[in-house]
Amino acid sequence: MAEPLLKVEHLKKYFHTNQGTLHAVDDVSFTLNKGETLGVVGESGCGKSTLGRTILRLHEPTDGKVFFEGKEITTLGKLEMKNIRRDMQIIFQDPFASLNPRMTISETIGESLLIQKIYTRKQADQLRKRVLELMDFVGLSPRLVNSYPHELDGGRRQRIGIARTLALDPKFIVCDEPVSALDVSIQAQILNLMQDLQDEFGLTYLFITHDLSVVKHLSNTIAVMYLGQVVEHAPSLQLFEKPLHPYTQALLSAIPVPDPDYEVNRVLLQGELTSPVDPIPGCRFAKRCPYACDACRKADIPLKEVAPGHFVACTLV
Amino acid sequence: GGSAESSTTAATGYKDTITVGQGADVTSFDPHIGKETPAVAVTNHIFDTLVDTNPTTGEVVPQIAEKWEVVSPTSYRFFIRKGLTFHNGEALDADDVKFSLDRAIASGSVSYIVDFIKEVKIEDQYTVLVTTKAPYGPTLRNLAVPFAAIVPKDYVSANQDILKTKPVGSGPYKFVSWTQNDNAKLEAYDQYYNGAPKTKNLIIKVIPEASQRTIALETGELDIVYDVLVSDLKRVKENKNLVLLEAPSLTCFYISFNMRKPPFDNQKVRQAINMAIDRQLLVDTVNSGTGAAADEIIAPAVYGYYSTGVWEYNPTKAKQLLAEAGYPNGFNATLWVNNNQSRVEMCQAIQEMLREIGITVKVEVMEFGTFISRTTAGEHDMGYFGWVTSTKDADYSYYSLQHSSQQGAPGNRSFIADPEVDRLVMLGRTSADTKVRDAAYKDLAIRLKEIANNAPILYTAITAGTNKKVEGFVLDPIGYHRLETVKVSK
Amino acid sequence: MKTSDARKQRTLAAETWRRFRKNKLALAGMIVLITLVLIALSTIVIDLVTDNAIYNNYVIKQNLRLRLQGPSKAHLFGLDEFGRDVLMRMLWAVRYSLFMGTIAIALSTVVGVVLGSIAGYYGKVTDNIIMRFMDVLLAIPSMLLATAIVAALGTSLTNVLIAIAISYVPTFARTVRASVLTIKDQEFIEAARAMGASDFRIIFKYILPNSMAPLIVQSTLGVAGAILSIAGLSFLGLGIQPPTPEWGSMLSSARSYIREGWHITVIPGLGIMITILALNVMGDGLRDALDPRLKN
Amino acid sequence: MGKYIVRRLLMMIPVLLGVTFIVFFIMSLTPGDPAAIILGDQASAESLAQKRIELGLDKPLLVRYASYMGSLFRGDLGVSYRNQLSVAEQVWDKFPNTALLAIAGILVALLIGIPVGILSAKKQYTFMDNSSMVLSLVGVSMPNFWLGLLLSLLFALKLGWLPSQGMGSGFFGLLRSLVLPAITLGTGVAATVVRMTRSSMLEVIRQDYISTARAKGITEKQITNKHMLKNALIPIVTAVGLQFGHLLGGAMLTETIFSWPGLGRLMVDSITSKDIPMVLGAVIFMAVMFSFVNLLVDILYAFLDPRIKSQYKGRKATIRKEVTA
Amino acid sequence: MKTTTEELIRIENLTVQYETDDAVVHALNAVSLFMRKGETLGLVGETGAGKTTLARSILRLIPSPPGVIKSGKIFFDGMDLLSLSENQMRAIRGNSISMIFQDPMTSLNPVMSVGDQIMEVVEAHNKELSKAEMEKQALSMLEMVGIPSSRSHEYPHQFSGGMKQRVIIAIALACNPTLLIADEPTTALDVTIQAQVLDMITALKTRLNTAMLLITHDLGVVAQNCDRVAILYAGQIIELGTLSDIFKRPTHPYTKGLLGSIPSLTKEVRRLSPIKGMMPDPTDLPPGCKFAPRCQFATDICRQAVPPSYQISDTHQVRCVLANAEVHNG
Ligand SMILES: Nc1ncnc2c1ncn2[C@@H]1O[C@H](COP(=O)(O)OP(=O)(O)OP(=O)(O)O)[C@@H](O)[C@H]1O
Ligand SMILES: Nc1ncnc2c1ncn2[C@@H]1O[C@H](COP(=O)(O)OP(=O)(O)OP(=O)(O)O)[C@@H](O)[C@H]1O
Ligand SMILES: [Mg+2]
Ligand SMILES: [Mg+2]
Repeated sequence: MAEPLLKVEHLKKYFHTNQGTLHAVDDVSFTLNKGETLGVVGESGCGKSTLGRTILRLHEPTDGKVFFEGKEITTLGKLEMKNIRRDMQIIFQDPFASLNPRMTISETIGESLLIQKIYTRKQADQLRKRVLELMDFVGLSPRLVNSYPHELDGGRRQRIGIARTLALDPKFIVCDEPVSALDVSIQAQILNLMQDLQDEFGLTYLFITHDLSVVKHLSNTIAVMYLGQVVEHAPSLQLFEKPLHPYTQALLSAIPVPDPDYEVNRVLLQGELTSPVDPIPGCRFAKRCPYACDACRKADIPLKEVAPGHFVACTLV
Repeated sequence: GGSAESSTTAATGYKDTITVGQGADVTSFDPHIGKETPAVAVTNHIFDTLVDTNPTTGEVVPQIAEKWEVVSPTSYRFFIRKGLTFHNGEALDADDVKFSLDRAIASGSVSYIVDFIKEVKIEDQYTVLVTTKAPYGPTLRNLAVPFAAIVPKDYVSANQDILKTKPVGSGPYKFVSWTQNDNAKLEAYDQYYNGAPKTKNLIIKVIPEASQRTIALETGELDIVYDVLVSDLKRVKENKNLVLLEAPSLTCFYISFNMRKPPFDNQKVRQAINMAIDRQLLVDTVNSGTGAAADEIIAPAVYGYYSTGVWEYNPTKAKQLLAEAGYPNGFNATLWVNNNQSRVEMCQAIQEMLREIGITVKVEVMEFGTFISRTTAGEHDMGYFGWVTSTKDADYSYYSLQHSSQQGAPGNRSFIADPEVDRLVMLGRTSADTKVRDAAYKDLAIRLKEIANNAPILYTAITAGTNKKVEGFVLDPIGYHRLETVKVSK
Repeated sequence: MKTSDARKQRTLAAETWRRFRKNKLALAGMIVLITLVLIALSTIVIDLVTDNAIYNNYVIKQNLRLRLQGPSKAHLFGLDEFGRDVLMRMLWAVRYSLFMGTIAIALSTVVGVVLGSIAGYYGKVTDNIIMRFMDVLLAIPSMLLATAIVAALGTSLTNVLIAIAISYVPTFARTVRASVLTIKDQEFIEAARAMGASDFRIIFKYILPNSMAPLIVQSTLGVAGAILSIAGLSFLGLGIQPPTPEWGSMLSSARSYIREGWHITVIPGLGIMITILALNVMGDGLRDALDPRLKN
Repeated sequence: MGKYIVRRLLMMIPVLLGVTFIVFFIMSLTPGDPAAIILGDQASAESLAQKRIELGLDKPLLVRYASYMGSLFRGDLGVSYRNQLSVAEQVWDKFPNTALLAIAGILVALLIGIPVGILSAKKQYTFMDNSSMVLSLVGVSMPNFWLGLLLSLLFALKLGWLPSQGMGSGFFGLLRSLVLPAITLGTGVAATVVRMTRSSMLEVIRQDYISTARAKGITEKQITNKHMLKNALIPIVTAVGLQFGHLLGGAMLTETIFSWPGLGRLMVDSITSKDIPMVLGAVIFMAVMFSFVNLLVDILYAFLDPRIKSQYKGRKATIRKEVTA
Repeated sequence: MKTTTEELIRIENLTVQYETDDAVVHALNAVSLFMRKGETLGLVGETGAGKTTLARSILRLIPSPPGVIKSGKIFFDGMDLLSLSENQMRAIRGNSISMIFQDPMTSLNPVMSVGDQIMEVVEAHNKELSKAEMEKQALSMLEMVGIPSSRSHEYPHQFSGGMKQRVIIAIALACNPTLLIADEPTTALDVTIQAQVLDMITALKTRLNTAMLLITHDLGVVAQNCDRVAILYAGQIIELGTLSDIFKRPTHPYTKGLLGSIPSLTKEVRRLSPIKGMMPDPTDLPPGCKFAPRCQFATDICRQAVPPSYQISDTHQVRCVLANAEVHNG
């Protein structure tokens, strides 16, 4: 059953800015099995979205390799890449910005089918049928076909985004904070929907979020990112039960639990996420880490497998 | 004022400054370069010529030369006034005269006025002998043209370009300053041989918008304006505080037909067009009643004018002539004109008159340089031209405009090449005998009317508006108005 | 921005129109412009039907003896400096004044859109080359550029059009480029790329439709500017050739009669003013109506 | 910042090269023979030919351009065809007048534009908004030269308050003569300023920090001046900078109407007389002026907006500007 | 109910509408609420429920047009705020009642140094102080929220999000307000920063004995920071009670649904149980219970008239007919 679908090796994405080289994603490796979900969590600006986009080659990687179904896609030409895109899709965070405001719902959903030439313009009837079918999947009423995105609320828009993605029958979907812009009750609806779709189509998700509680019940494994690097990578339950990296611990303790009786054991951090521009070697978390020692500041700390499938980058373990 | 040298005017209730407005700026203060009227209207006061013409009578009078004698049909002796000095103190003598005339002959811009001269010989410090290449009737008049100005030899030899911006002459006013596109300031030259000018300072301002010039006159910002806009004439005339001066000019406006191009190679067509134009109506309306209908391309005030009578306005006959010429339904043609508003308006009115006899005319307005070079090349059907006989002598115009050797650039833009015309032009040109000349010009006028290579339209009037307080201002028919005798009461 | 199912669904155009309509001033401007367009079209039809008879006998027909006659029953707007009926000329001039501005701006919009979207989308060297070229054009004052071009090519209707069009290209290129730059980074563009859409498709189906708003506004205001530029050229003697009626040249050739026959300057002047005012208020109205930030 | 300015100045070089090339090319297309223009219509064929050689007109266009650029790099703008005087001197002579007029025009535009724009924004969609917008638009809707004529008829002729033409001398004389041309020139730009002010005020009004300011309990006047205006000014400054080009163009007409001895008129005269060296000289000068104004705007921008100052090291600032423009 | 002496603010039947050209948004519908001195009341609701509107109404900062306070009273320290003049109201804003807005990124004026922005509020309400004293107070506020006073001349863009929010808190607390309204003060921040900021606010408010109206949609934040909770739904308070009332004995079906929608860190839930559908359009509210269209227990009574608020315990109020039944049934 554990058959790897996606393999990422030493992936790097640097941006050249006026201030210097920004290490948005810095040497990230992992394997993701078919039908499973990898949750990627981390603070704002730590490189989660960049990771997702670089895997899909929406950004050209600076270095490293991405294998999809055993095939290296980082070297593919434009045309081959276009074909691969059918299998690899993305759902965006902002349901407002990710839909073309000048296209109706059905146009938006049908667009990918037209681009990938699954249907042509002449097959309008079939196209329409397929669009309605997809809308039904994601729970959109058929009478919305000709509406424009601005007429709809965030939850429905996010459903359109999902339908658009599903249209191509992808195997792998990067979900870039698909629910963080939504209200809790709507968020729960979408999360359930995504779970259902995964069950039904055997989808593989790379689920990006900054909200640990969201990924907890969705993911098989979770990767915690800090300033472009993965600091801890473990099966979901294990991570919550036994977080090893101080940053993971702080993150977990900072989450407000909706239970007045819950004992809060804050690992309070000093300061905030620093700039990923030209980072100095050493553990990037050292500045805020309550346990940091000289060893942490000397050189980059590699990921260590401390238990089966549980990787941590910390000198303490 | 107040200084000892200030002229008498200050004390006697007169202003010490005259402010004059004209439409364009001085292009160059070098009299051998800047020959446009606005330039001459200024440099005229700085430089004198050997002889001068009286603006009212037109007769030749002494200036730098106090007298002269015609030694032979081809040589003239001039006696230079003694004791003349230039504004920089240099003395003026025969040396300067020879230098100046030679310089004018060598100048690309103005040589045509003086290139009849074969040689200027210095006989003594105050006598020069001018010999011409051939007998040349208009010699004296040409030497009176401001382009034949006498300039200081030493000053100019040191720097040939100096006159462009720092002119020094022997005229009644000295140059003070020039702000390009704005004004030129002159100051009275107290040692002028004819007595110091009446007013100490002269400011000549440039106001390109004609209507703004009138406004400035009305508001009192200007004492005198040259070339009042025709549509403003009435207003100036009726204004109690202003005086309108008007005199026949030496300018004629005419249409040249390009005789090299059909259908204008057809005499009947040219006559028909002449007959289709109601010149008096144009004068009365478009020109607001100033000026006069033209019958020749030289104005009545020019020596050698002979009246052949204004073309009869008869559209019916014109149509008939067209039909005879083989154009019963008319034809299409273009009429070119440079971008001067009153000229364009005139062309528009003519355009309409020609439409009545079936000729569809397209008026094309172009900028002057383009207009001149394209008509020189003979690209036009018809062109609307203005010509000033600046020497006040018929030869100046007839030779340039009608002689077959002068086709294109020199002025003959109808491309007429008629042996009889050529003969008569040369006869008038080479004879010093007024009787012979008179007869030649009469015949020529009659011959030209018949050929109808041009359609003379109108003689303009030269106009100026002055404040009522201005005294002693006399119009010059060419537009080279002199201000040394003018004073403005306070 | 929560719209329930119950609320009537509107297209974007309808939404814009609804907001535009609220602005009475802009609406008035639009009515004026529609009227002008109708006048222009009907005079064109009249000319076709009557084989220019009206044009020849009323619009360019002179009556020099009656020149500058003031407004009367027979001639509501009076007669001009050639004794032509000012009202007729005003009406016949609409097509030149309005359509010339429109055509010139249409030309520069097309060129500007192509250059601006290429520059904005591809960025880097392409952007640099195109925008430096635009900078060059922009560094020459547009009126001056137009004057020089007309002086070079000669005064004709087409040349004036070309001159005005060229002088407006940089403005449009910049506008388009700016909105392409803002839209380019939005997620829906990324979504299209993730689906494998080509650059061409992205530019034409995603970027341009979304940058229409500033473009429409800019064009409306551009037409106003173009009409003024044409009038300015007429003032310098480089505009439309006589006797073709065009407001700018009517105004500039009548300017020396401003005190003798007020009507012949004031009427074309007002004609231009009202048209431009209408374009301006409509442009402003469109801007407000199209600006998503002003929604509701 | 210093580095940035140097970079911008260097960037001007290719732009100016382009400007010279385009203008040279266009002007050379103009029909008409410069030799004939210099010598006038009665010059002989020989002297014309002589003059043409003298001017190098017998050489091909590119050669002429190269030799022009050659002397330009030596700082020589050549001599005018029309009056054979140094172009540089004439242009330099006229430049202050045009600069003065342009600055006065901008001032007029700002004096009308900013208050009206603020009023209009604060009372959006009211009668006040509409009427002040229309009034300010009336100015821009009038052809520049017509407005100039009407103004001088009214204020110079009818009322006799101000001179109708020319450039007065002495401080008050100058000031008086500046009023009408500046208004004529400024009203055209005023509408842009009004518009810009209005929309950027509207944008600022909706910002959260205005709510924060209100919640502080400070007065409305303080909110307008300290919070709204300062933020709204930033895009206005850019707009005004860009308008400078229009202003220079407008100066061509205004200067003619009011006999103002500036670059604009010099330019009109030179274009119509095909005085290529003069046109080139003046255009180069105007382009330099325009580029400098834009540079100035960018610097000013940094002073108004502390966010930009830190970005000034590089590209981002220019991108921002393009976006807001 | 507690004695009125402790009471700080009492809102009665506050109704606020936004009257746009084509529709009327019923943002608040007869909201009644009170707060005691020093306590923290959490106000929870989905987007568009009317939370911000309520907060702004207290300060009378509803954008108008289109906002109109239709009816109701707001008593603050015994005064009816809605009847004060604009000048009197201005003296209260930033002084005895202050407000923190949601987005720290946009709530500070970008062209004014942070020190000046704090100074401004001090200056507005302490006219008697000298410039130096004002400055001292401003700087001490900055220190109090954990920013070195040496950074007072810096501009907002030089600060991180969390620091900006601290500056905003410094502004809000600069004049020792008795009531602090915090409108989603940490929504835009990362969890670790959120924890820091919330801890700080709570510490400061306790120290200054300030009451706080904490607006949020995060029930976790409420559970850890508030004394009492009000649940707002479509412009109505549908449930109000102490923390344990709401979290241990949620009564309104909406509150229950809300709690069921949250993925929990502590419990193992494979599937969430969210409420179906979404909030009704505030321009077109159902006549009866606003929640009825989404409520699985809704009956015809619910759809006919707005249910009254039932006091089911001393501290616990619920606007649901089922609650009434519960009360009656025991
Ligand atoms: N196109 C780009 N050019 C330059 N820098 C970029 C670009 N895209 C992202 N970055 C920078 O890379 C870093 C990582 O950004 P990224 O968007 O991946 O973060 P994130 O974890 O997704 O944050 P968030 O939670 O806010 O979405 C940030 O510092 C960001 O500023
Ligand atoms: N200026 C306004 N004009 C018109 N309607 C408005 C305006 N401000 C708010 N509304 C409407 O009033 C209702 C309540 O808005 P409010 O901002 O109070 O909600 P909220 O609970 O604060 O939401 P959020 O969680 O998104 O901040 C919403 O339907 C909203 O669309
Ligand atoms: Mg992201
Ligand atoms: Mg809110």
